[in-house]
Amino acid sequence: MTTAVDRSRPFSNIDSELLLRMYRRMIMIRLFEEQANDLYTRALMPGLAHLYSGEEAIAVGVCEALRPDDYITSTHRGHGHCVAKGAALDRMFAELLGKEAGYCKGKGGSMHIADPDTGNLGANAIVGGSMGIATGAALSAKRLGTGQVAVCFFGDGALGQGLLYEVMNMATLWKLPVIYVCENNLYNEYTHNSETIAGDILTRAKGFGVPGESVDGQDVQAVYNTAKKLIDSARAGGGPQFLLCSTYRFTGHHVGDIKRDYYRSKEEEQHWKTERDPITLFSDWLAAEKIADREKLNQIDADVRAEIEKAVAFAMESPYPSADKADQDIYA
Amino acid sequence: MTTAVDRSRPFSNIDSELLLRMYRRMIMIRLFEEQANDLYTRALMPGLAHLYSGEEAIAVGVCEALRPDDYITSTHRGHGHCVAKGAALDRMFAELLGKEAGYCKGKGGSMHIADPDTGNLGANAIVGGSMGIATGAALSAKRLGTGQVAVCFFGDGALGQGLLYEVMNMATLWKLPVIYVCENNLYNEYTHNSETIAGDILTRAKGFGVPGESVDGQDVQAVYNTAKKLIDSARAGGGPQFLLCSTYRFTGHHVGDIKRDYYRSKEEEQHWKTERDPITLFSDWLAAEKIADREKLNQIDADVRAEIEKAVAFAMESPYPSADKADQDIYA
Amino acid sequence: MPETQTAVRELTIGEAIKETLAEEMRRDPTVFILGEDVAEAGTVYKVLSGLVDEFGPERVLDTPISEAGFAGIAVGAAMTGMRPIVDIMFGDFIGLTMDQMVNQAAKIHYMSGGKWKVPMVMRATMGATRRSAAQHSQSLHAWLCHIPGLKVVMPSTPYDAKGLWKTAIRDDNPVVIFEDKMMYRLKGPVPEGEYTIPFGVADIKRAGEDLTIVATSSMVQVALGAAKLLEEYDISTEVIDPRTLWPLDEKTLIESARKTSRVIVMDEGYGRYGVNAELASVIAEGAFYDLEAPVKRIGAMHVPIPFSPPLEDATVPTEQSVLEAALALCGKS
Amino acid sequence: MPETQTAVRELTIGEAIKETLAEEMRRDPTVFILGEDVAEAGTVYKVLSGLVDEFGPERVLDTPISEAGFAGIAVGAAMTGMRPIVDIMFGDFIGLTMDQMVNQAAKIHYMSGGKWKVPMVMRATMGATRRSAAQHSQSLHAWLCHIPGLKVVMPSTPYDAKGLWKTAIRDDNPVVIFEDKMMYRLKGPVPEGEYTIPFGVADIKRAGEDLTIVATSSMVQVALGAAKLLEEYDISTEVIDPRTLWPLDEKTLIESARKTSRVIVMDEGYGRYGVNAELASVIAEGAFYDLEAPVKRIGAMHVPIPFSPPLEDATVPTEQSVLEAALALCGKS
Ligand SMILES: Cc1ncc(C[n+]2csc(CCOP(=O)(O)OP(=O)(O)O)c2C)c(N)n1
Ligand SMILES: Cc1ncc(C[n+]2csc(CCOP(=O)(O)OP(=O)(O)O)c2C)c(N)n1
Ligand SMILES: [Mg+2]
Ligand SMILES: [Mg+2]
Repeated sequence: MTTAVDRSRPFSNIDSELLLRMYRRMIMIRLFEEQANDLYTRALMPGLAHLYSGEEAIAVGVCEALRPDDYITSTHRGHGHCVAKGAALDRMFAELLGKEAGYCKGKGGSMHIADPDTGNLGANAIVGGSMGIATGAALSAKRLGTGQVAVCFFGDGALGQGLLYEVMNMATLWKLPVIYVCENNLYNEYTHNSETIAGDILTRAKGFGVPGESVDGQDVQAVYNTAKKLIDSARAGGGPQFLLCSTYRFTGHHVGDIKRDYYRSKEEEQHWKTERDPITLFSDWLAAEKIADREKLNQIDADVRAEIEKAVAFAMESPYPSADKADQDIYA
Repeated sequence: MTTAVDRSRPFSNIDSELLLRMYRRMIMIRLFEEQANDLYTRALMPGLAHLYSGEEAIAVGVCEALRPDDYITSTHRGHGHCVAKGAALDRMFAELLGKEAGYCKGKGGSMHIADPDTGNLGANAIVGGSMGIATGAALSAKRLGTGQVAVCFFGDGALGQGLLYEVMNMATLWKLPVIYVCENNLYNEYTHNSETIAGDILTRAKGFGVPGESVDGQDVQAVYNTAKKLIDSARAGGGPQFLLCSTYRFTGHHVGDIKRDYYRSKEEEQHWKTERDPITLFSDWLAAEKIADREKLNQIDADVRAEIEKAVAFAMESPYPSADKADQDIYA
Repeated sequence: MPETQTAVRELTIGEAIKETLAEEMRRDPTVFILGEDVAEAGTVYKVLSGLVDEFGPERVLDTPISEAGFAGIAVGAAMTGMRPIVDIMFGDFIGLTMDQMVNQAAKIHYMSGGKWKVPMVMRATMGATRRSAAQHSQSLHAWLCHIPGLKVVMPSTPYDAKGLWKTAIRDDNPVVIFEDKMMYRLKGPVPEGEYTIPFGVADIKRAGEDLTIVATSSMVQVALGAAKLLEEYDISTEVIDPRTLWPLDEKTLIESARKTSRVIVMDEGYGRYGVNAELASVIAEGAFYDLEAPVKRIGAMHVPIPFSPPLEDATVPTEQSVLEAALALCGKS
Repeated sequence: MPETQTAVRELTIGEAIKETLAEEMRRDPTVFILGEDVAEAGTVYKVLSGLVDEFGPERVLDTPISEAGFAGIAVGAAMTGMRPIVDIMFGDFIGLTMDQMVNQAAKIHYMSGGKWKVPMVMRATMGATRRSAAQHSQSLHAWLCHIPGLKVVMPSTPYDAKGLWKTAIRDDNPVVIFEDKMMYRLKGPVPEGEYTIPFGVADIKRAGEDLTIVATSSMVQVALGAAKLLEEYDISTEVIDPRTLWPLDEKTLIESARKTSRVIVMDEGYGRYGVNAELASVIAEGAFYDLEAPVKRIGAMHVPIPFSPPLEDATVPTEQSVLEAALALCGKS
């Protein structure tokens, strides 16, 4: 259903600056999650941590094809979307730690980071919970004539929620500029989606009048190019679009999910990590195409790592909100 | 999408006895609704009355293809399904009037008639509300190995409910013997479904792995033959099936819906009533094929009319439940 | 308040609601309505009929039968510059929207640390005795009152309907308005001019000295009827309508209770674990030392609502049943 | 009751639930479980782990993430000969199932005039302080208590969990069981033998003379802790657990209130329009002439549940906050 990375691709239609920006964002997400994992395992991060590692090409490929003022909705596995849309790392880490300086003043946490400045309507801890929100944002964009589009990121498990089909139907009827991006990483928590998905995903979208394409979610250029096409079409009045990305989460459903062999094999994990790592695939290609030599790429890694360490330090040092803040922000 | 009545059909694969039984049932539903309309307009029937007139071929064609112990779920427009599955007319009318002798002791009324004896899991006043119930009944049939199937009747408007897609997905995953029968009469209350349905209905079912067929809902033989095929397949372990029937309601959304020209034209109504009346089409065919002469058919009409008048009289004479019954039957 | 206004006319609650929506839609282009059969049909009770002619099908938007879906779409539209009014044909269907209303609409402002706002209104019907049976007669507003982040409005007169509706549309938070389907034809004075009614301010519909009846929505009319009957027994009844259940004007309820020392609370929701329990608790706590008798709760019988007229009639409070309860409460029976 | 049993062991609530399900599934082949990650994963809290090995994937059925859909399927299966147990991973998601639970499951028996039965159990988690934020920490059981046709069960000990679960599975009506996610590891005595606990019978967890605390689920433990602290102030506290909120054992609550004349009600649901309001109303009415002070309600702060530890901790009742409320109530502060 998905096309493998096109290693024969002689040269890219994407200019080098953008290619390197995409690389930088992907590394940023990967290192962000490494830190989140570290903070969590050191019991410095409360709650749950659902890492995006392995799926970076999707958030980056899609968000780089968006305008800064376009909207996105995200999921429980939302750090990647948030970073890709341009959020500040320090305030993200602060939110993960429940600090006052966080994006949500510590009230939301990892699963609820939201940021009007980057058009992030919010991560969501209800699977499928943001499908109506993204579609509604597209309705606003159309009514207000802003030319914005809305991207709804969700996992393959969210295909189980009837809400998706209700809103896709309305999006088509009303020709709304919304792009439904399904991150199919094969699992719903600890259950393989062969147990949860019948039929065919793109046929479902088609049944509701939503044209769709599937793409290799490990190939950031493929994601970018396909997303751009769908986004441009939605923006031009072509109505809702569906982008199905095949991918894989490299770690557990959440950081605590260590013993995984009862639901997926070490071999499978190894295969994806060694053969299908979106960052390795991309850096190899960038080097092979001489868009950047190893040195340049390592420099980017180092810069990002430094940036992230600063962000973590900021989060660690910032204070918790005082208890009296608990009953503030209930009503606007 | 649907095939017109095949007037060239030289002879039917259905034996005459069954053909006449189907005719009798269709007349029974039509006359039942005439009486319901009459009782309602005479203010003898409380609440709301959603008549099935014009759609008789669907309930009859499908239910005649079922075993007596098979299950059905019905809708707010449920009198036809109830009669077709073999309910007693007198207790139905008694329920419509809110009498103690009614199927639900007067507690349910027109929109909630249910009857375990005929496998009727109940009419339902929540659009789409019975989709899970029918699917669950199919799950029981499979687990208990009874060989039963469940038929879920619903209108085109119910395609708007996400629940349908959730349960179709599970029905396919678990290979459940359930047949989803969509009665597409073009309207959701006062709104034409071109405003409410995007994409393609059978493609939707296909997207969830549910094979489907569409049929002329005004042709009882076509409905019967197609339904039988799908029912047999479901019973044989073929999993869920989808039957899309094109039809039309001859009267208002409910009896009170008199002024209809703001949402559909008199011409359209006339066309369906004169050209596409399932009973006229069928009686003409029966006569043409010499399966029954006019006299015989008129005799059936007269018998049914008499039966219905008796049933109405019974309902009129039976007493209302006493007020102290209000807080009974809450818990089993 | 009406006094301070110009010429006063009589409108039905239905007319008052439609007029308010039209005025607000003229004033603010971001206000729009979406729901089933809201456009040409003007809803099943015809309350919105004609609006589509003035504002067009994009601002009076017919939807598929997808309550969860269009509630969710409203949440997103509200966050991004529009002010949606979601029409739920029968309040019995709000169950379908509870996840969107409770996990999304009610919490987004708080979860985002006050960043995003959700200025939307949901309107739903409530109320029994229309012989609509168990799935079309419920009054489920207690569910929403229980959820921080939502506001819940229950108009009982045309005047209140207009003033509360204006406040709701201009509020930056999700507001749910419950309208008793049996009250759309109730007539009452509605001044021509512009006015709003603040949330959290109860209205004393009738002043009295001996007994307080706190009633919501259509129960206000029943309470006023009973109050009239009680005059013959020399019982002076004060009838108070909280008008908004959240925010709740506890002060007015408690003061009246302390004055009369006898209280009945009336709400048409199911009798147990409902709005009456909260109202009774607030009063029992706030007027503890002044009450002569326990606060009497009168709600719908705690049963699914039956279809048959004699059964359904037995499940709802009536002037007669309130009269009897009041006499017992005042030791006159 | 435990005395009448044979050897008594210690089990956690989680173990007690699993053992009960296993015993009932052996006893009755029509009992089966469906929900997300219930089979190999044994749910996120691992409460069901191992059941699939004994009973197979058809009786411990993994579902898609379709709460409304599989709740509806359970209703239909229950009507036609099976006894489904629906697993809702987090109680916060019941909004998705409310239409099926409230308009279908709760009313089918009544609407059909007593003809069809819906013998199903829904289990859902509740409870905060796990830093799970606003959409994974709620205690929404008040919604279901409000609906006639449902029964609502809230176990607070391993012993009660087993006895109540058995009764629930054998009940011919829809029963919803709420389990506090923070209590699965709570240990307590559970006799080896077969026993059931009838619905509608409260349990006095601790006898006392001066103060009554009526508490539900995990609040029972908080109440018992506070009761211990109150000994130092010579306040003898009675702690009562209704165990089932519907049916509700009003008699036991009222008798205790009349004896002690001072009452606190504790439930972890949102503070307003919740379970506490009903419990307080029942007691304020039934023990009106014996109460020395208003019934004190202690619930969760009426706010969406925040993520940050210091904020979340401020929203839930603690032994300390109960202690202070109790001292104030008894005039000792
Ligand atoms: C409505 C709802 N049901 C169940 C859950 C619990 N849950 C959280 S994540 C998850 C799996 C989601 O799988 P998928 O959508 O594929 O996202 P992924 O975790 O694979 O990125 C589940 C069942 C939830 N948060 N919301
Ligand atoms: C969940 C829900 N939403 C709305 C309604 C109100 N309603 C009753 S019938 C109806 C139209 C149904 O149309 P369709 O499914 O096509 O059935 P038809 O009446 O055409 O037979 C609507 C909107 C309802 N009963 N339930
Ligand atoms: Mg997944
Ligand atoms: Mg229709």
